[in-house]
Amino acid sequence: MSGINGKIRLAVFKLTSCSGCQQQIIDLGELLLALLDRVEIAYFLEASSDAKPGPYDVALIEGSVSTPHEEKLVKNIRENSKIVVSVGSCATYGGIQALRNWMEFEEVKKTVYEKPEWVEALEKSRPISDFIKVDYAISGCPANKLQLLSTLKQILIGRRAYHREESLCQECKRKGNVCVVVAKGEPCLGPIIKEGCGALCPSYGRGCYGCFGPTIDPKPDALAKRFEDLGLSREEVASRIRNVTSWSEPIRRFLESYER
Amino acid sequence: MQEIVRSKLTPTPAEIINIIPETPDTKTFYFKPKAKLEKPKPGQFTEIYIPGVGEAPVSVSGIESDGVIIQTVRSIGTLTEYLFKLGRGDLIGLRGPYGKGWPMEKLKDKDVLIVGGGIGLAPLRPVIKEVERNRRDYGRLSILYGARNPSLLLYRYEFDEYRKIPNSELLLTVDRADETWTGNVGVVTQLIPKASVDPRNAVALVCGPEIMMRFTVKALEKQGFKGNQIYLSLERRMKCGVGLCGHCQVGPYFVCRNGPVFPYWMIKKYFWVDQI
Amino acid sequence: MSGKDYFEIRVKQLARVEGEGGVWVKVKDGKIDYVEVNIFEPPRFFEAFLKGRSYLEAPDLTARICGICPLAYVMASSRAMEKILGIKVSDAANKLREMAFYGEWIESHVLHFAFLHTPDFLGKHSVFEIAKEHPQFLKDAIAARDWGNKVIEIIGGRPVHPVGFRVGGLHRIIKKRELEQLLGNYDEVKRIGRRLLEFILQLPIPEIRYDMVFMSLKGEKEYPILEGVVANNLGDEFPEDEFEERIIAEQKRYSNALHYRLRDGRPYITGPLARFNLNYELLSPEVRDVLEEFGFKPPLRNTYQSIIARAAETYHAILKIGRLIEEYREPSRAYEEAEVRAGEAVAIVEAPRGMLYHRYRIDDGGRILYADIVPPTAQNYAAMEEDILKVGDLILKKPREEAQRLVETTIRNYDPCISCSVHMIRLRIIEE
Amino acid sequence: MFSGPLYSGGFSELKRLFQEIRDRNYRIVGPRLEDGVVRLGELQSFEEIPYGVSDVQRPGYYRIRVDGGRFRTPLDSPKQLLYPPELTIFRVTKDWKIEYPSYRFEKTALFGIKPCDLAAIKIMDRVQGELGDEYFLKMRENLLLVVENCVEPGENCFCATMGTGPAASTGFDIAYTRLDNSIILFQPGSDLGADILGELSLEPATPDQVGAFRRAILKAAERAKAGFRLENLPDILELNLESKVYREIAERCLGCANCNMVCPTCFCFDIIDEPELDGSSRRIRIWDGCHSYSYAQVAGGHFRKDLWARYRHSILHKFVYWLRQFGSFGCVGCGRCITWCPAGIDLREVISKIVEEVEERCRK
Repeated sequence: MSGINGKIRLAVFKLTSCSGCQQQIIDLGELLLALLDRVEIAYFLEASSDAKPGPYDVALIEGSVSTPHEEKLVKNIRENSKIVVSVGSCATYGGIQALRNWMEFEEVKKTVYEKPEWVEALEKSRPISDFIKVDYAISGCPANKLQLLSTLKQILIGRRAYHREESLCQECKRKGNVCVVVAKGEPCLGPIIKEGCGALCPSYGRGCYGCFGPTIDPKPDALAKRFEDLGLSREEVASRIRNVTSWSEPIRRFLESYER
Repeated sequence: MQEIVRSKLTPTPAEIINIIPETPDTKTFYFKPKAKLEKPKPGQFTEIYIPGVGEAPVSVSGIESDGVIIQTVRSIGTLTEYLFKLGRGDLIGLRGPYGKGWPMEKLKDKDVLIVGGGIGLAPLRPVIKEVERNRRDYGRLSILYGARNPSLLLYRYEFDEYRKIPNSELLLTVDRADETWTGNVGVVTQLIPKASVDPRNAVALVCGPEIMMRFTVKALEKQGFKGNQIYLSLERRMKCGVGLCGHCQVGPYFVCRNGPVFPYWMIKKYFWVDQI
Repeated sequence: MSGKDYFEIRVKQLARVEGEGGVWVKVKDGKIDYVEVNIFEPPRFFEAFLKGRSYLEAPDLTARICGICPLAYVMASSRAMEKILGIKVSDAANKLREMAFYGEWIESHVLHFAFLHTPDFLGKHSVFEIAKEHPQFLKDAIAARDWGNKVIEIIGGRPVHPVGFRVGGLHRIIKKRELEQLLGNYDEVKRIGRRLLEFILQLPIPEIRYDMVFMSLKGEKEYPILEGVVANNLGDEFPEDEFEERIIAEQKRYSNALHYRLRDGRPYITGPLARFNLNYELLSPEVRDVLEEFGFKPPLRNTYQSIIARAAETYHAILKIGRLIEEYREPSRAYEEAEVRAGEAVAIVEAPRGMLYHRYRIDDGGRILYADIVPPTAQNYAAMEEDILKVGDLILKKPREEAQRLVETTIRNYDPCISCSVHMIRLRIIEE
Repeated sequence: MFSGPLYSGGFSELKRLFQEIRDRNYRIVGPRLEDGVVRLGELQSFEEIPYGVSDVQRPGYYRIRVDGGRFRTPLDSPKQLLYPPELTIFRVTKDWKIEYPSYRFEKTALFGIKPCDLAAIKIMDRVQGELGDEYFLKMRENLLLVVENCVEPGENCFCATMGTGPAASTGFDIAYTRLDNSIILFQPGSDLGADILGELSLEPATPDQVGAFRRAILKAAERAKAGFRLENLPDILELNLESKVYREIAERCLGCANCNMVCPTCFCFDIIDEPELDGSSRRIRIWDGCHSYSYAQVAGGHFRKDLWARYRHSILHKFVYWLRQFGSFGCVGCGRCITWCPAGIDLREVISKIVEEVEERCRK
């Protein structure tokens, strides 16, 4: 609580990402104004050009580490911040851009750029926890704004932040959705993906594609078998599971063994 | 018709009136409830609540006549970590007391063997106090207490008092000694053969980590203790405290409602089963 | 500074753009000689990892290019795939897409003009500072964004990376009564749209006039959003499929985003200003009334006035959504399907900040073989650089701090959606 | 299985029954076709009940057919209504004032629920007891229960094994049985039920109809059986706590807890404390289940870290512990956990295998 009037000094940083998670903060709307009574936004380039130097009480980091510059930056943020929160599936798992991690990097560069040698990027897009200690991780693509706010509220009162990380199925059932696997034969990653988004995809009649990342104890092998039973080829199964949070540890481990 | 639904899971505010540091991660709190709570019995627990933070079941380690409840807490989870930041005068919430405590009526005229491991001594402390208070009602009192290292022993400031209780003994041990330690080294079960109680006419009250309790039961049986002479206080995730939320089940029992203290014979069937 | 070949101001950050970038200005003989808009948003290689994925995944995956205007990506990729497969989307689905897309315009435009750009004109760091003098402005801005977001949320599940859309239409049928929730406070929302526009029209906006090339989609009967022909103020009009023939792309060493120009090397502007100028007559009459009340006449000939185009389009979007809800009839099917076949197609939609171009080739199994995506911001780089050259005199005459602000404001005229292409902006003025 | 007098009528009488209940100012909740499934929802008219729609329910599989057939257990159980998935318990202000939420409790008729779901409500009554959840108890006070007996159980039904169906014997206000498309037999189960039925001035069922009713129910009972018997089942399961079947099933189980969620008797909940910006905070109760990873987790420990142990607990709770806790099995044989398991795990098979294992061992 080192900020003005005993407020928490908050900094928001962006690494490799789409800005969608920062957008969630602005999307809080009225709640953001209420939050500002308790929080001093010391650094948030998207919202204010008044960028104050650290140290910060809380740093929210959106985006994955995918350049040498970001590697330095995130270490610097860690040194300057009491609490570091990785916000969203890029920061927490490496993000959608980690789909390139599964490919030959030189090929990847050549596909997009005429002069790949000019492109400065790390071979892999990685979660920030690969580089620094992260105090809390909020996943989601994008992070859910209410979950993000809830984390801030928990930090504000000084408690350890917590969210349930049980299967999306539970949230889906609480919401009263019809299971798309059972009623439509539609592959859905819900059983291995954690709750938090509001079970959106099944609410729209489609299978979850996993943007919130794996539950604490996921069973991707069992799910893959089920997908095969539904008629998907192994290639299709792998492709379904290799999505926004493919670089999360459990999914990565699964895919590595499944495709061997 | 619009109706207000009053939950039974409502805490009573209580003021922290004293805090005693015990070990690096353990403190003893004195709570004075703003409204009268039922008087806890030894071995019962309360749910300690902090708004916006959560709740945790904590056993009662002392009961005072003026309604003050003494509880020893280890900082290990969200709630307890937060509780450690509070000071005198701060308010918390209490629900309870809940559960079945130690079988005090069954201890009458019996030797009492207390076996505690680490923070497990906390729920046993009211038994010691009770035996001390009504000394003639009970037989020999033997307190066996162990911790991982000397700095983790609770209530060290009271040990002399325990030793002064007539017809009693206090045997201590630590897994790892330091330079200050001159006593026993080893696990608490090693003390069991040394306890000078008569297994034919004794009741053993055990509380500690699950693994320690397993070894203790084995050691006690070796001394001739029967299933109805051993009482264990179990730990589970007692979220509601009243047998509604389901989390604390061990076999057919709700630890919060049917326990936390169980006679060994009652839970024997499940006690040795992995992850039951 | 004599005795040195150049002097340099390093402006570490240009804030209130959605990301980071830098501007590098080289001065020779007291005149700006060379400008680089320097982007250091890390490359994300979408076009590479799209290869091999199912055509059905293109909307969800490409949405992730930008958290500010994901729907633009959803729309462009869906439409390209539909063209390949010959799918005709139902009228209802089209209406829902438009509603949601307009919702995104509101969300994005208000974010930009209220949160990011207005502070420039009022000499403030952030909208929160403005709110002290103009509390209603911030309130209105928040309410308008909330409403825009709500539109997307109802139709697509969430405003950022919505899940409700798919190739061929939507994943589920949206009930009319779900949409009607949006009309609960509609009169107030309309008033808010109008108030925001009026507020923007009263900002002190610099008067600088010069010639520019505007390019945008042009609508036939409606203001363009989902489709149209490509047009510019030079009188050219061509179908979206010809875009690549008309435009050249170059990779710059200093930037991860490709730069685009007309074939003759001239930069062009895409975005609200271009749309506004090329489609003025198609704006809702209510919007034109307000503009004309304040004495504005098309075309807007000043990139600083792009903020007006944004506010006008916001009000237009609010009006349009209301009309679309009224016209909406629930379809019998949520989406149309067609047999998968190999093919290639192009689609251009109007993202909030300009033309968004997608081109895909898929094989007969529906796997993506090739993807090319040209976001609007990349198209605007050359124009941004040109713009700074044009206001060069102003920049050089001002004290350094003000000069920086002016450069920043100039860049922000384009609402560079940095995530799709760029990052924080650093100003370096190098004097030789 | 059979009790009480039977009265005869048809669809028009059933409709009049619906109307009569409505006229008595009940909100009516019953099966309706929505989101491509039959589920419980508020009914505005009798016609909303999808008589003539049938469902195919198999392990991990559910489809609707409009073929003049019959539907079985709807997706939702009465739990959805009586024990909502998410409920605010209270709000506590900064200065420790506790504010309780208020809810609307209307007279509600559950129209056309199945005997298994009736049994589930009765089990929940015992689970909640007087200690129980206040919301549940208040909802329960206002409930009118109209049961539709099953003459065509589905593939996943095993109410006959669990002794909860295919016909309800007690605990309802009114039961009806669709013998075929023209004959419906009505049965009062309470004074209120008799009073309501009285308004329809029905004729007593003919001996032929009663005979047909008994035959239909007995035939249905033959179909609604699991591959195991309840006799000694708790003992058998307890004899085989270390069964390898649990570990085998855990290879297929996803740990998603869908089975917990759809179970009409699963009552476990988690509590969430949400701090608010104004210094107040909320306590919220949400459904939880023993398949949840965090279910048996405590600060600094975990009592059922492995999925097989969580799966075992769910079986033992329903078929062993429940009996000792509440005096009945915790399973009513509705088959929802089988239908809605995304992995298609069939509880009946699991139990049968464990039983077999023990029998095998006994033979040796």
